[in-house]
Amino acid sequence: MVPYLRVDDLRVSFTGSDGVVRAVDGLSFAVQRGRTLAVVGESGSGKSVTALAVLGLLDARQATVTGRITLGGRQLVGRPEAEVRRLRGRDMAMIFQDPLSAMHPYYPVGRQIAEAYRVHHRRAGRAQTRRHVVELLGRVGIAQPQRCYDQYPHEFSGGMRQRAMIAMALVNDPALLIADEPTTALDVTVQARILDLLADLQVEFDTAILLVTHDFGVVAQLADDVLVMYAGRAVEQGSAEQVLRRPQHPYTWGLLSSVPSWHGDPATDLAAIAGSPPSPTDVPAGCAFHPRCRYAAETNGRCRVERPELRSAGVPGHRVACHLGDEQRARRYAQDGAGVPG
Amino acid sequence: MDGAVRTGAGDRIPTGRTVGRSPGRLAWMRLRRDRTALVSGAVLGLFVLVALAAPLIEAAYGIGPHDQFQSRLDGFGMPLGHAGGVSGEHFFGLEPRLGRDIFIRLVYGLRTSFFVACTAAVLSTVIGAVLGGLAGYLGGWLDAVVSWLTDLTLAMPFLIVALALTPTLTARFYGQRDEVPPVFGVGVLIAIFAVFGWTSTARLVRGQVVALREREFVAAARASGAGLGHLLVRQLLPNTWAPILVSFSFAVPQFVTGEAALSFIGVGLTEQTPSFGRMIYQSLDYLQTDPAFVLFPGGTLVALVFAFNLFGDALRDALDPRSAR
Amino acid sequence: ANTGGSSTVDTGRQQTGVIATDPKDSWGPAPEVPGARAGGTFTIIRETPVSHLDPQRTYSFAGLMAAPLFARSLTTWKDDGQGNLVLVGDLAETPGSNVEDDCTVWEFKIKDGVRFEDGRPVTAKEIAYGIARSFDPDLTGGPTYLQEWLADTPQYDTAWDFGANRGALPPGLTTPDDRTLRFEFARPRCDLPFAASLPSTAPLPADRDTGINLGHAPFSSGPYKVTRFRAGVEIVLERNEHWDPATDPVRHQYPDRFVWSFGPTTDTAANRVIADNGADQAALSWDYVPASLVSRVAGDAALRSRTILSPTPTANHLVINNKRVTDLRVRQALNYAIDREGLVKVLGGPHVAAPNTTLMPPATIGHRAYDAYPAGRNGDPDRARELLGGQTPELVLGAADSSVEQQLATQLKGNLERAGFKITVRAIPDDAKLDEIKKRDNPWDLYLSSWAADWPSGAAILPVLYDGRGIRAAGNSNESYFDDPAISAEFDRILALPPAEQAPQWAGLDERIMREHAPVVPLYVDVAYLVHGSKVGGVFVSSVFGYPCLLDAHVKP
Amino acid sequence: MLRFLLKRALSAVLTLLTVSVLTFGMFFALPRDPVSGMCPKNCDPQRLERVRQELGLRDPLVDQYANYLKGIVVGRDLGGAQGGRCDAPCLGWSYVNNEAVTDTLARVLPVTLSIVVPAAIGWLLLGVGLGMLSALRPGTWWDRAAIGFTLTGASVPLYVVGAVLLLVFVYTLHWLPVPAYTPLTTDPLRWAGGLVLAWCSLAFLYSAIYARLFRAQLLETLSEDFVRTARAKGLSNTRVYGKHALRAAITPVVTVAGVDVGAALGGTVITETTFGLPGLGRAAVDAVRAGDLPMIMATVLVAAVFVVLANLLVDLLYAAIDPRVRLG
Amino acid sequence: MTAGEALLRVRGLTRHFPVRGGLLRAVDGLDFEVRAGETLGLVGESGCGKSTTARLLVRLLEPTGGRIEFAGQDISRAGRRALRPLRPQMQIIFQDPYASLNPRHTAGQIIAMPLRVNRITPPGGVRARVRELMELVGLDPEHDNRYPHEFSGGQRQRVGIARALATGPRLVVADEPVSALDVSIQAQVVNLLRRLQRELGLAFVLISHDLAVVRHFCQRIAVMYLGRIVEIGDRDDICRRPQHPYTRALLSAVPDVARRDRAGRIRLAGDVPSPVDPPSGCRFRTRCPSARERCAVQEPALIRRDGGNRATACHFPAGASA
Ligand SMILES: Nc1ncnc2c1ncn2[C@@H]1O[C@H](COP(=O)(O)OP(=O)(O)OP(=O)(O)O)[C@@H](O)[C@H]1O
Ligand SMILES: Nc1ncnc2c1ncn2[C@@H]1O[C@H](COP(=O)(O)OP(=O)(O)OP(=O)(O)O)[C@@H](O)[C@H]1O
Ligand SMILES: [Mg+2]
Ligand SMILES: [Mg+2]
Repeated sequence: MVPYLRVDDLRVSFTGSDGVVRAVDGLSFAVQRGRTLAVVGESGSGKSVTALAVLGLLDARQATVTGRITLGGRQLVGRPEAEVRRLRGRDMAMIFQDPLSAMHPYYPVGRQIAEAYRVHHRRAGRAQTRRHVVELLGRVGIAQPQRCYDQYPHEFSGGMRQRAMIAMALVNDPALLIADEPTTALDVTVQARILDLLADLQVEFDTAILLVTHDFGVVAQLADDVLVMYAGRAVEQGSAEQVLRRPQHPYTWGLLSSVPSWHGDPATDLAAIAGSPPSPTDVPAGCAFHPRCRYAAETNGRCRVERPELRSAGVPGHRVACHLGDEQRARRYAQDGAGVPG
Repeated sequence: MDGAVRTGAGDRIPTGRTVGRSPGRLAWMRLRRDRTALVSGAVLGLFVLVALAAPLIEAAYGIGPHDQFQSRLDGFGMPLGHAGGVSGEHFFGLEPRLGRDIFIRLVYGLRTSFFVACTAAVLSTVIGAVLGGLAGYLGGWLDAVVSWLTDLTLAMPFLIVALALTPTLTARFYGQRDEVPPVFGVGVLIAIFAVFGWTSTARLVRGQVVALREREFVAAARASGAGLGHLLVRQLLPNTWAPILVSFSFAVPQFVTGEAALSFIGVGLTEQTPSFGRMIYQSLDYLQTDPAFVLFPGGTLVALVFAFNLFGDALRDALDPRSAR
Repeated sequence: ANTGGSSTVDTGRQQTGVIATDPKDSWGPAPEVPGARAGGTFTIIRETPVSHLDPQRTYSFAGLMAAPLFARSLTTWKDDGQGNLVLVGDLAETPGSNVEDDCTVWEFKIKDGVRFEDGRPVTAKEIAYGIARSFDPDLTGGPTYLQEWLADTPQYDTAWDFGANRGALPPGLTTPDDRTLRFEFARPRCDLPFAASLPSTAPLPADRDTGINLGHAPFSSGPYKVTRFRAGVEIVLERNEHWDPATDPVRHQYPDRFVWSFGPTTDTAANRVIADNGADQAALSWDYVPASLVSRVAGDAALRSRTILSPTPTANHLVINNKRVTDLRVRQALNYAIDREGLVKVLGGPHVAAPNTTLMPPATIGHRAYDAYPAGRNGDPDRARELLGGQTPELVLGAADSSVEQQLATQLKGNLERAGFKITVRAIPDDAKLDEIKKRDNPWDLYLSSWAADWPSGAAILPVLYDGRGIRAAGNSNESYFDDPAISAEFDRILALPPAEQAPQWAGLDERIMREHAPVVPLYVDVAYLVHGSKVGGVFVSSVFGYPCLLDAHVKP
Repeated sequence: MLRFLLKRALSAVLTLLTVSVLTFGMFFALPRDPVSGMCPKNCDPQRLERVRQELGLRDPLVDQYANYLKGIVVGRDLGGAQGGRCDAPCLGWSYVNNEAVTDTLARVLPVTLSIVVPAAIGWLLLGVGLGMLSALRPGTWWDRAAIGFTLTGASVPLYVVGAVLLLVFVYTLHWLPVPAYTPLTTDPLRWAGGLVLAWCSLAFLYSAIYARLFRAQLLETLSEDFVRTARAKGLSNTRVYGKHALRAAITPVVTVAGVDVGAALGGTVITETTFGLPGLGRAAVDAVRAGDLPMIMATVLVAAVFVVLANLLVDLLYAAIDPRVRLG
Repeated sequence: MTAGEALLRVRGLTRHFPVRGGLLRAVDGLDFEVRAGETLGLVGESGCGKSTTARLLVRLLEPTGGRIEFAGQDISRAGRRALRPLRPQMQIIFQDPYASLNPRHTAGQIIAMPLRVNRITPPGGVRARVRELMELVGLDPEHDNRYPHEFSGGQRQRVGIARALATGPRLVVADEPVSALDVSIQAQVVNLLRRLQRELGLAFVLISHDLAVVRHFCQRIAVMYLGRIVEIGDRDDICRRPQHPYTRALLSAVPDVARRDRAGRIRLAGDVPSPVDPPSGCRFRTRCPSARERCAVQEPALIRRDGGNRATACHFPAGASA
């Protein structure tokens, strides 16, 4: 099956006063309709930039985008802004992280959603649009949608806002939905409901979802496939099952074991990754993770000079960018990856 | 707990003793890299230097600000020669009628104007910062009072108060016969500017402090038992330097033109004190008959204010790199 | 480049003035103005509004020059703008008859055929009522000569209460019949014919007295009547059909209307008139050309035919406070120290001011030029220093805080310090200055002041300014606080002479005061320099007041 | 909403009262005497004193002030020398202009209004337009030109701008008539012709400030998340800028504009002086010069009323623009 | 003071904020204790009053009602002066590692601040103490003259922790100390806190919305809902055998890597009601799957049911032994 979204060798760099930031550095992935790809990684690893690059929302004056982004067969990079614009909202839509700041404070929520609808349905009448939006608001679980239509974002609770945000993204039944940390701002109980909603809607609309998050809990619940990013590059890629149960990259192990597990022993310390993520302007040479990697020493310095490419991790569909050999990794994982649920 | 525990995650940055770069130093470095800032700063420096060195310049130039050269005026009191009497002896020519040398008067005028504007800017900024800071931090009735005072100050017509106050104060302090030292007129001007100029700084600082007040480092200091003084001076003040500096840098040119504006309606300094404002005000009448007389003081004023504004902009950019002009 | 080749201006012409003896002089019609034609709108642009047109309250120059258009007075000046003045009867058939020849009783015969704007005749009653009305304390602002002379006290309004005596006449004023008006004074008042030329003798029927509101709608007896009064903006005067030229020795009725337009600054007004566009072609800028523009206007040959240059009777002095500066030699030194040429430059040149060394301005009847302390054109600091004999008098010069006066003060300070004085310039609020220096105990040694007489006679100048017997706590015209019994006695002597004989006597006394006492430093007289549109004709500068006279004004085709 | 209005109105009245008290006090401390202007020559001190008493200038200050306030609310009698009965709102009698102060105001206010209102429209449009132009193309030639313009505008004082405009357009090129005020109703063309320079110089100055302000504001808004959302919806640039960004960025401009217009309506002294237009500002200055207390009080109060009203209006507008500030 | 004795005792703690619509009951009658050396976790949804409680405990806020006893002393009404000697004994750590450090002060100045304002001179001097503290929290002491912007997020949080430890407090209130940090850093900081608690014997009140973190760190856990505690007890009781329906819902909603199915989850209907106008009776009843009539009428008290350490405020607690 042809993936709906295909990204090949995406590179995004910003030129700022402190030098060049390679926010995304050679990223490739694909998402099919009806499936969810989760992009995981720590803050600054390039997740949001990837999402924005797909939508073509990066400011051309600041960001340089190269590579190929193919959406439903159309290559987007380099395409005229006007054409990309027509795809936005209809073929691909986005749910933003912070719904309060992502909505215009001065316009009623309903009108903002209606506006998104009418860009792509020029002939839709006012009343019809309203009916459509109200119905959608109800569908995403907003009680009293008629009343909420005319309320302002600041009058909504966090959960309602995020739901309205989702409604705005879904108003044109997009084929691709990009969700950038859709639940980080929310409480656990609300988060759970939003995730359910997303899953249900995906089934209904056969949407391809690109889910950006740093929370493995969320990944576990929603994702079919997972892409782990570190410093602008993919370090591991595979199905959710593969990545979560048998992670191959030391960074993924670290991430997984850093999360305090519900089943872990509270008496033991968490297995934290030492050090902190690299500064975006000063990414280490070789494997970007090597200064924090416990096993970097085992490759005779190769990690320090050579950048590992993404390659198959033995299992089909599961790929990893690490210089450690398969057995080496297996051994280490058996030794130290104990904290990882499995 | 004598240093026994020292593990923790090893995210130490393996360097020797480093020198912290304070936000102030960073701003300074940014400023030094900014070409506009350098140029405008240099121009300002030159102006300041000229103002400070006025007596030296007078000695070198050989002409004082009160010397008259009426023999070089025609029957109408207009300067003879080209462009308002510009010559090797009189760089910028002569004033019509009284026949004083424009250049040296400009030099001294610069001195007066600078002094007035800078002192007034310092005062108004201090008043504004103190009132704004207190209102912002303490809130409540004090905030209400300060904001009402702001409204009141804005509602009081500045020019009219200035016009009314100057003679009253003169009579109060010097009776009717005593020599009124130029300092007095300067003082009154400064007072007027300070009393009317503080509102924008106060607003700015208040806004800043209100935002900072909610920041957790303030709460941390309070939780440690810090008093009002510590909070205002040690915690909040260092974080309001940027807006204070910027508003200061914009207040100075505003007062320079303000002094001129006051002269324009006849308040301000007396003929005795060479001042920019008075010169410009008097020169404007000669727009048709002696444009050079308008050009020199006017041009200098515009250059000065322009440099100040440029510098202020650069300063703001440096202090807040996020702001786009 | 400015090479300084400026024109020299002759402003020192001689004033000749007489009181008409031939009754025919007092009758009309006034001689036709050459080239004049009827029709058109004549505009006068002025910055400060004329706030009212009530003849009994009128005292401003603009008001005094506007009044003759709609208000006739007992007497008036026949003026050619060249210094030839004749005082003639206006409402009266003659400029008054000195019944007892001692100036205590005066009679005026009122002309037949003079009418108000509604056609009713003007009689002695209406004139008397007008004078009575000027006793009303609510009607502030006008001249007070007649009131004070009739009541024989400066507190005339307590002596005779107009409000309580409506319908009656003040003491000493009677109308023996409809055509006769009779003044009886306790003391000789030889200047009455002159005083009667002020508009306070304008007639008003009692039933037309609207009190303070008359100022916006005066009741006309002249060739024009006020048809529109928009306070502060505009005054429109249009022809009065009931005016009979045959009764009027000085007035004409050329333009269809006069429009006073207020608001534009002096600069704006001058520039508008110079630009000479549309309605401004028939416009006169009332105020003198501002000093900063003089060189441009005077330098423009094309404007020559549209400017009027004339000396005025306003004399400016550096007044010495004689109560403080008691040393005659110091006062004389002050006189020597002044650089009058520099001063004129500061003022804007000969089109603005003409140097003067006499107490009375040259425009006074019988004036004689002299210079008691000849110091050349630029002053004689050495002579002054010599007189001071090595001392350094420290004097305070009080100057209004207006721009011009501050500059003058700066100039004078320079002059005087050059001659060995130490001068402190103190600024006095502009509007308060006049009152302050009129206070007997004012704190300054020197101040600038000017005097414009209400009629060009020495009697209206010297006794008013230099008689020390009348010095009071405040409100003094004798601003030098000069007080010398011998001089005062001379005043009494000359004042009792018949008006026609006084002129040379005043001129002699002028010089004597200067030489013996030097109570002031005469500086300069104002020069009127006016500019008007290309269609303006017949305007000249009044020899009495120094402002444009409108009686011959007309709009050229 | 009503409570807010009441509270604001109360504070506004308090401000106005304080302004009037301060002005009153200040001008009585002046070494000036309004009465002396009433008899120019040979004035007798006793008569002056009588006039002062008649005018109430010898009453205790508090009584005079109370009387003044009473005049505003219900009118009062001023005596014969001051035109008799003076109906509410009575602001007294101007000794200098010889008319009721309200009449003077009625004359000078239209002038100031004629200067300020069109100028304000001009400076707002120009300022917002320029600011938008440069914010939408940051770093380009347009932007640099606009920044240069705004800096110049902020650096050249009004009296210099005015003088130069006069010299060029009136005295040298003769393209425009010498500035003068003609009522709009009399002749709209002459009205505009006589004021156009005043408008231009005011607009030049203020639009500089506004362009600066608006540019910064718009740039900040453009980096806001909701603008990105709008673009993600597929909206055209016109709509994104024209609707979403503009509305959010205009709010602070409204605040500043309100205060500026309010202050300007109180008298544009410098403009009026430069162009010789007889507006409120000049009337105020003249009144102070002449020590004409009733006129001073009136001009100060009128100016204060404008400022206070403008502040109030801005608050209301703010609430209208920003639903988050709906006042409770 | 022996372990087991309450270091902090809170009774009926209330804090109301006057807001436009009326009174906002941010904290509305809390009762709990923290013993010396013990850690209490406070969990609950956003807006339930956790931060307000934290600020009340260190008296950054004045309580509207109720009592706070610290080391046996009532501090709920104490003024600045009365609090002075106690301030060094209780400290607070904040969520936002950047906002909680003054950007114009160096790390050294920040850490020394509590010493300075309390005029404490530790043996060896302030500087030595600062270095010691920096080592303690795992910072390079050489970095004491760096500014906050020169540190990474985790390091900044360590500076904040070092500041809190400067005066040697007995109680540290930590308001979401790790929720702003990256996953990998979060673990480092949690480990650090655990170690400090262990080694210094501090009592902690840890506020978090992340139950997993709380479970990992705290011996006792209190669950808040709309300004009240709905359940409080030992960690294992709460995590394994939650009785209050809200606690149960909360636990079931915790996303867990190991649990991929969404089946056994309790879905709560609707949103948290406004604290300005809380529901009558049991505050949770509007969203409670097992609410009955009584819940709307009578407010359930926080009571111990099974004699253990756990108390629940519910009329119909699940699995409680009768
Ligand atoms: N407009 C920009 N200019 C310069 N650098 C940028 C810009 N936008 C993003 N970056 C940089 O690109 C890198 C990747 O940023 P991105 O927002 O994609 O991170 P992220 O993975 O989404 O992190 P988070 O979890 O914090 O959202 C960061 O280092 C960031 O500083
Ligand atoms: N100063 C204040 N004025 C008015 N209301 C306030 C104030 N501080 C807090 N509140 C309100 O009190 C309630 C509890 O706030 P609090 O910050 O304690 O919640 P929280 O549990 O810490 O939430 P979060 O998890 O979002 O930090 C909230 O509804 C909040 O809006
Ligand atoms: Mg992101
Ligand atoms: Mg909180």
